[in-house]
Amino acid sequence: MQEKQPFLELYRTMMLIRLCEERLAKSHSRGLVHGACHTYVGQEAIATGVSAHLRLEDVVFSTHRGHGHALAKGLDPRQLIAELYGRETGCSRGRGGSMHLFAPEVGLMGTSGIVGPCILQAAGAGYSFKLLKTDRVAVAFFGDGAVNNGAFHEGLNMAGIWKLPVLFVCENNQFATEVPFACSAGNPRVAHRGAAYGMPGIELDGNDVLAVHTAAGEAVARARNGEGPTLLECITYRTRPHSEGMGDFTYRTREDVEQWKTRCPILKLKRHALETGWASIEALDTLEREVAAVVELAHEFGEQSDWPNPATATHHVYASH
Amino acid sequence: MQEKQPFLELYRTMMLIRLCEERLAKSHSRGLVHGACHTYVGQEAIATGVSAHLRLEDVVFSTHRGHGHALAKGLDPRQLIAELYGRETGCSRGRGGSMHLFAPEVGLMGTSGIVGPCILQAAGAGYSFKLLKTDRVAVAFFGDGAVNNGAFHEGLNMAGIWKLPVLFVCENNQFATEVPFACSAGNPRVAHRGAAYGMPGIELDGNDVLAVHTAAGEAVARARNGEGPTLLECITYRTRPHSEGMGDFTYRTREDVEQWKTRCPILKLKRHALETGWASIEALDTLEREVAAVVELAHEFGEQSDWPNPATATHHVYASH
Amino acid sequence: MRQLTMMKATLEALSGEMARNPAIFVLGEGIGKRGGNFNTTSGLFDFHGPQRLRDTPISERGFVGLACGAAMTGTRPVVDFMFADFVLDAAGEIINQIAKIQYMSSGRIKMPIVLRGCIGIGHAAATHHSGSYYSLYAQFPGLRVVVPSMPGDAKGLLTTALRCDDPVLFLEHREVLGLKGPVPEGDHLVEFGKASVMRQGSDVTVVALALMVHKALAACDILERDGISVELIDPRTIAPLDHDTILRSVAKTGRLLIVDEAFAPCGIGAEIAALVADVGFDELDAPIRRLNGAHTPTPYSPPLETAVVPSTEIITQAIRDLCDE
Amino acid sequence: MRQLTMMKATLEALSGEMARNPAIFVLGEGIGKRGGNFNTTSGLFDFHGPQRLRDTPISERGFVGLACGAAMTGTRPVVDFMFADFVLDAAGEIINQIAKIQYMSSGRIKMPIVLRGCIGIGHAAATHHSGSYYSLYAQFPGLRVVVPSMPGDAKGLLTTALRCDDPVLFLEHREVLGLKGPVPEGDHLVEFGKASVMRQGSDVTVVALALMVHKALAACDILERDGISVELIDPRTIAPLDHDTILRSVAKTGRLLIVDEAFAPCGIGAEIAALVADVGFDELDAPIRRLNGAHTPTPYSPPLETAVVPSTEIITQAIRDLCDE
Ligand SMILES: Cc1ncc(C[n+]2csc(CCOP(=O)(O)OP(=O)(O)O)c2C)c(N)n1
Ligand SMILES: Cc1ncc(C[n+]2csc(CCOP(=O)(O)OP(=O)(O)O)c2C)c(N)n1
Ligand SMILES: [Mg+2]
Ligand SMILES: [Mg+2]
Repeated sequence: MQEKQPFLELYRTMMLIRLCEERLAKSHSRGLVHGACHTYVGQEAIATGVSAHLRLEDVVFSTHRGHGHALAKGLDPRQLIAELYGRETGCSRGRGGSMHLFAPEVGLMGTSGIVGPCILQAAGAGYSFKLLKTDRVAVAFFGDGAVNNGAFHEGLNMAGIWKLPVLFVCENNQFATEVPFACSAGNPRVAHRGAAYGMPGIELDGNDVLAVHTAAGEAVARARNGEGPTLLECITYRTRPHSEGMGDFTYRTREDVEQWKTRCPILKLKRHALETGWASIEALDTLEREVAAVVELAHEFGEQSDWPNPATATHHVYASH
Repeated sequence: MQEKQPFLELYRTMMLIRLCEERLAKSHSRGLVHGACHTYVGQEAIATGVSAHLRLEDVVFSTHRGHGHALAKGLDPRQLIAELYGRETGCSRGRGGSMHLFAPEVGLMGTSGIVGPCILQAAGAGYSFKLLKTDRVAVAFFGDGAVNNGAFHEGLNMAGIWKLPVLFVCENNQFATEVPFACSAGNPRVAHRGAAYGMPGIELDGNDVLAVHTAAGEAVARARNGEGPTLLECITYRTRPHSEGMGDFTYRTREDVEQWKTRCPILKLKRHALETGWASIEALDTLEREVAAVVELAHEFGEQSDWPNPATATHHVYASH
Repeated sequence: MRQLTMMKATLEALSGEMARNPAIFVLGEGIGKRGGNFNTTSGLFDFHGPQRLRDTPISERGFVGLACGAAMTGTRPVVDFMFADFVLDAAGEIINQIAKIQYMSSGRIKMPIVLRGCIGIGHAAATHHSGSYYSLYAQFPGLRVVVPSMPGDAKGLLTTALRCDDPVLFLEHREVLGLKGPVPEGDHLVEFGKASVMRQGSDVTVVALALMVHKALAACDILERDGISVELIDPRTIAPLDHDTILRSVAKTGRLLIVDEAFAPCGIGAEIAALVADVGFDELDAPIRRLNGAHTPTPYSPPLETAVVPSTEIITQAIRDLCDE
Repeated sequence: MRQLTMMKATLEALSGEMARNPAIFVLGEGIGKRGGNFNTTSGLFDFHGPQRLRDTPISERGFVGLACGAAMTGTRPVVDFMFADFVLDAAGEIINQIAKIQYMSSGRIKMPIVLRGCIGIGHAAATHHSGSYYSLYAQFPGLRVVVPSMPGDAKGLLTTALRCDDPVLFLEHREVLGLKGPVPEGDHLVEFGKASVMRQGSDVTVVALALMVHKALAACDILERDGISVELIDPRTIAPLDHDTILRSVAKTGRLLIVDEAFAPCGIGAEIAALVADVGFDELDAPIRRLNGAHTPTPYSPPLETAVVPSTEIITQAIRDLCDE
């Protein structure tokens, strides 16, 4: 990646995620977002760096903390925000909310309120792609908490033995809700687990979008070439509470959070831009303003959208209606 | 283990298992054993070497291939055989059969027709023993097939992080039914998995009862001392079909089986006895005859025992009757 | 018509559909070269190879979840459980994912997946190889649940399942697998939600499933000699459940007995009773009766095992008793 | 009597029993220092420490299976699921192991384990945080299933559960957790299998569970003004189910409506209907009616969510309709 354009795209995507999340956090406290809302603030580099390599027809499976994955894969922010506001125009037509985002049109095959299944489903998509002899790729994004779950073990093993075209992207933000990963994993080095399943495991700075981008590029290429899956462990940190409205400083300190904020992935890329000169501060500011306008419009779109019709509450339970 | 007596005990236990199994195999083909019957022939050294270190109050959890574990833990062979014959005098009063052997009196906490749960239950027993501040130990015996199951991952991880007094004994007989382990595990070295869960993983010759005995002794001592769990991978081979009456030479060759028969754990200990002189051929023959008589009596006991009373079929569903 | 076992009949359906549709693949333990524990895939490996007949590790949750992802992305997995008991480890994937994704995606993702396995008491298989879980799955929206009793139906229903965009649980009673019956050649489809009237009768309606259909048929023969005319209905699919056929029959007979080997509480028998006690209430001339397997884990020993399953004698007596009400 | 929320009431039960019985420990995510997602263990960590309030990895199957082994060997685990939805991954451990081991061991091993978690629709929690699984568990022999609606009952039932040698599913409706009611001080036990008659009445019997009890109570008030006298029964435990209280009531009123937020097919409503359509048939003056939540995964958006749960208005109307039959 030598040209400016891709760098700017990464910047734009991270900024879009950040501003959407901040908007949603505000809306949550105003009661516009219903149910739980887990933001991706601090982790933007991961979805962004990985998804930059994905084609429209590649697919992504995600978790309760899935807004960033959805946007990075190409979900229109209007559809994201409208979904969280519970509107008919949302990507899941108001049926899903924050934890159940579906947009197969852009390859977002779902986020899930249950920890674990996304790993298995991505393996399944990989199975399809291999059987159908395409070079499509599937990605599972999941937290460190999922690593201790049986789905991780069974899913990675099957992907390993069958050499499925899958990226398993562990976003190790070091906590599952309030439990430190080191307390819940016998060996807290996730990347080392790759070996148990016969696949490469790579540990990265998840706050460095360029590092993520490079590693993901290699993993995607491996997958497309039929060389099988890769496990990426991206070390990161969420700088907002587990979910909006929850307390944050009983299990970690304000200092820790502030310290990690200085390692913000967006700031980091900005610094890189200014140091190496691929973008000016003005260009980045302009871009930020553009994105802010998009998010503001998306918010308005969401707020003005219709509620779903209660008479349709049981539609689509089966394929036949 | 320098004296003769323990060697002879190991020999006796292995012989008891072998002769019981051969008796049961015969009885199965005669219709005296109902349902499926998975014998332990070829793997006797493992249950024997491990259980030699266990006290009556230590506990064992096992699988579909559990006759050997039951006998090694001290189940009266009459109760084993009667159970498989479906009689009231069986260890599970005829409710269980081959795959559901329960004898809490001797610490046999159950064999299971489902692959996996024994691992979790042994971890749970370890949890009890730690909470109750005893130095009791729990053992899970399971096959290579269970290693790819989520229960393995979740159970070993919890035992690792909480330092539970548990032995996880994987009997790697290289096949799950007819599927070679190497085809179903991304990394077929089971012992290496210990590291993922923060526990030692040790690979052994599972046909060498002295090797098993030594390694299990260390693992049991670790567990009793509060130093946590151990994973033992015992490489072995079953020399009878997966279960009685099944074909055996579509997925492996007659030659392979014959070759492994020459590595019979009982023969191996016998050779050791004769080479090092801790027992004479006459002493071993006498012991074998004694054991054969015990098994013959157990068979007669089983055959002559009463059937359970059908009116009791729903007793003990709840604690209150 | 030629007579085939249920095993052969479903193999014919699967084999025909696999030839027709290259997106179908089978996942399960021993379903490759071995051809399935119950010969469910016998001979198919040689035609289609390991990608379409995929032997799995013992990772029930894993391969059910994998099948879910596959069904979402253009293929049509058939998960072969061997015994349905084993798949409780995958209940989360079935109930929380497979059943819900069509809904959550507003119908933009389909879920063409068949989950098949063996159910039922017999062969001294004991409690981990004998459960009947159809009523469990029938509780949840988004799933189709098929419980065939006849080889011909099994072929037709499996074919329908293999062309259906909804997830289908296809549960085959072990003691029925080997029974023979007429099976149409070639393409044969049986619609979901259409019960089969196995015997026409006027005195009492009996609804039975799986192996109980066969035992109830024997009871019908015995009772016929005594002049008791039984209408015997096999729902064949319990989700959807054919309300009309059951209600029409009760309107004629005024009496209803449901015979189900599975547990009574919150079972399909309760559902059918509740349906008739509501919509068919005015037609009833007698209490609605249920006959179920004993409410206990399945015991191993043959005399205990026999004691927990409704027998032809017990069914016969229950029908007589109901006619005397 | 003092008024406590259900959350506080069950905390009192747990805290009292943990003080009394050192073999009790709690397993779950965030139940240690954090005190539980729903404050189910609030404050207990400081007294009892990490061994007795054990924060777990996200290994639902694992820690349920571990609890099974612990219960077999001298301790008394309480598994705190947070949301009951998460525990479908452990269905195999519950149904095939926990429920069966007393039987398989001929009663020589006991299974003193409490499995508790939150159920029910509300708070726009959507489909992975709103299931009601009591009817699923009630199908299987070997399990006790408790569904409290009142804080006082919840305390008494949880205390009973914590002294019971059988495995108990204790399922708490999320929208009831914060409701207040009278709660007896000190030791308080409520026996399993004894329904609570919440209102005495003569025109119609209504059986309701969990949140629906509260909505039905509101309906009773409305109908009372119109001279319709409702007898409202809360079974409190559905396994065992109190047959007598329900049958006695129907004998008096001749009419029965079951109101259950959970899915209708093969649910507890069907079981109660089937019971009454059999044993209570002669007492019935009208069809048995069920009112259930819509048969669909729970939608997120508030207007859709509202549409899938029976409301006081709908309950009121259903009772009126039944009285007009
Ligand atoms: C199977 C399951 N168990 C528990 C939960 C409750 N829960 C929601 S998020 C969460 C923590 C997840 O941690 P991690 O996977 O590290 O993701 P993060 O929130 O840190 O992004 C838990 C326990 C759940 N959603 N699913
Ligand atoms: C969860 C589950 N899935 C499938 C089975 C069917 N099954 C019984 S034994 C067996 C193979 C087990 O292999 P392994 O664990 O290596 O033990 P071994 O038979 O070799 O001793 C299988 C697949 C089962 N009992 N439980
Ligand atoms: Mg995390
Ligand atoms: Mg093996």
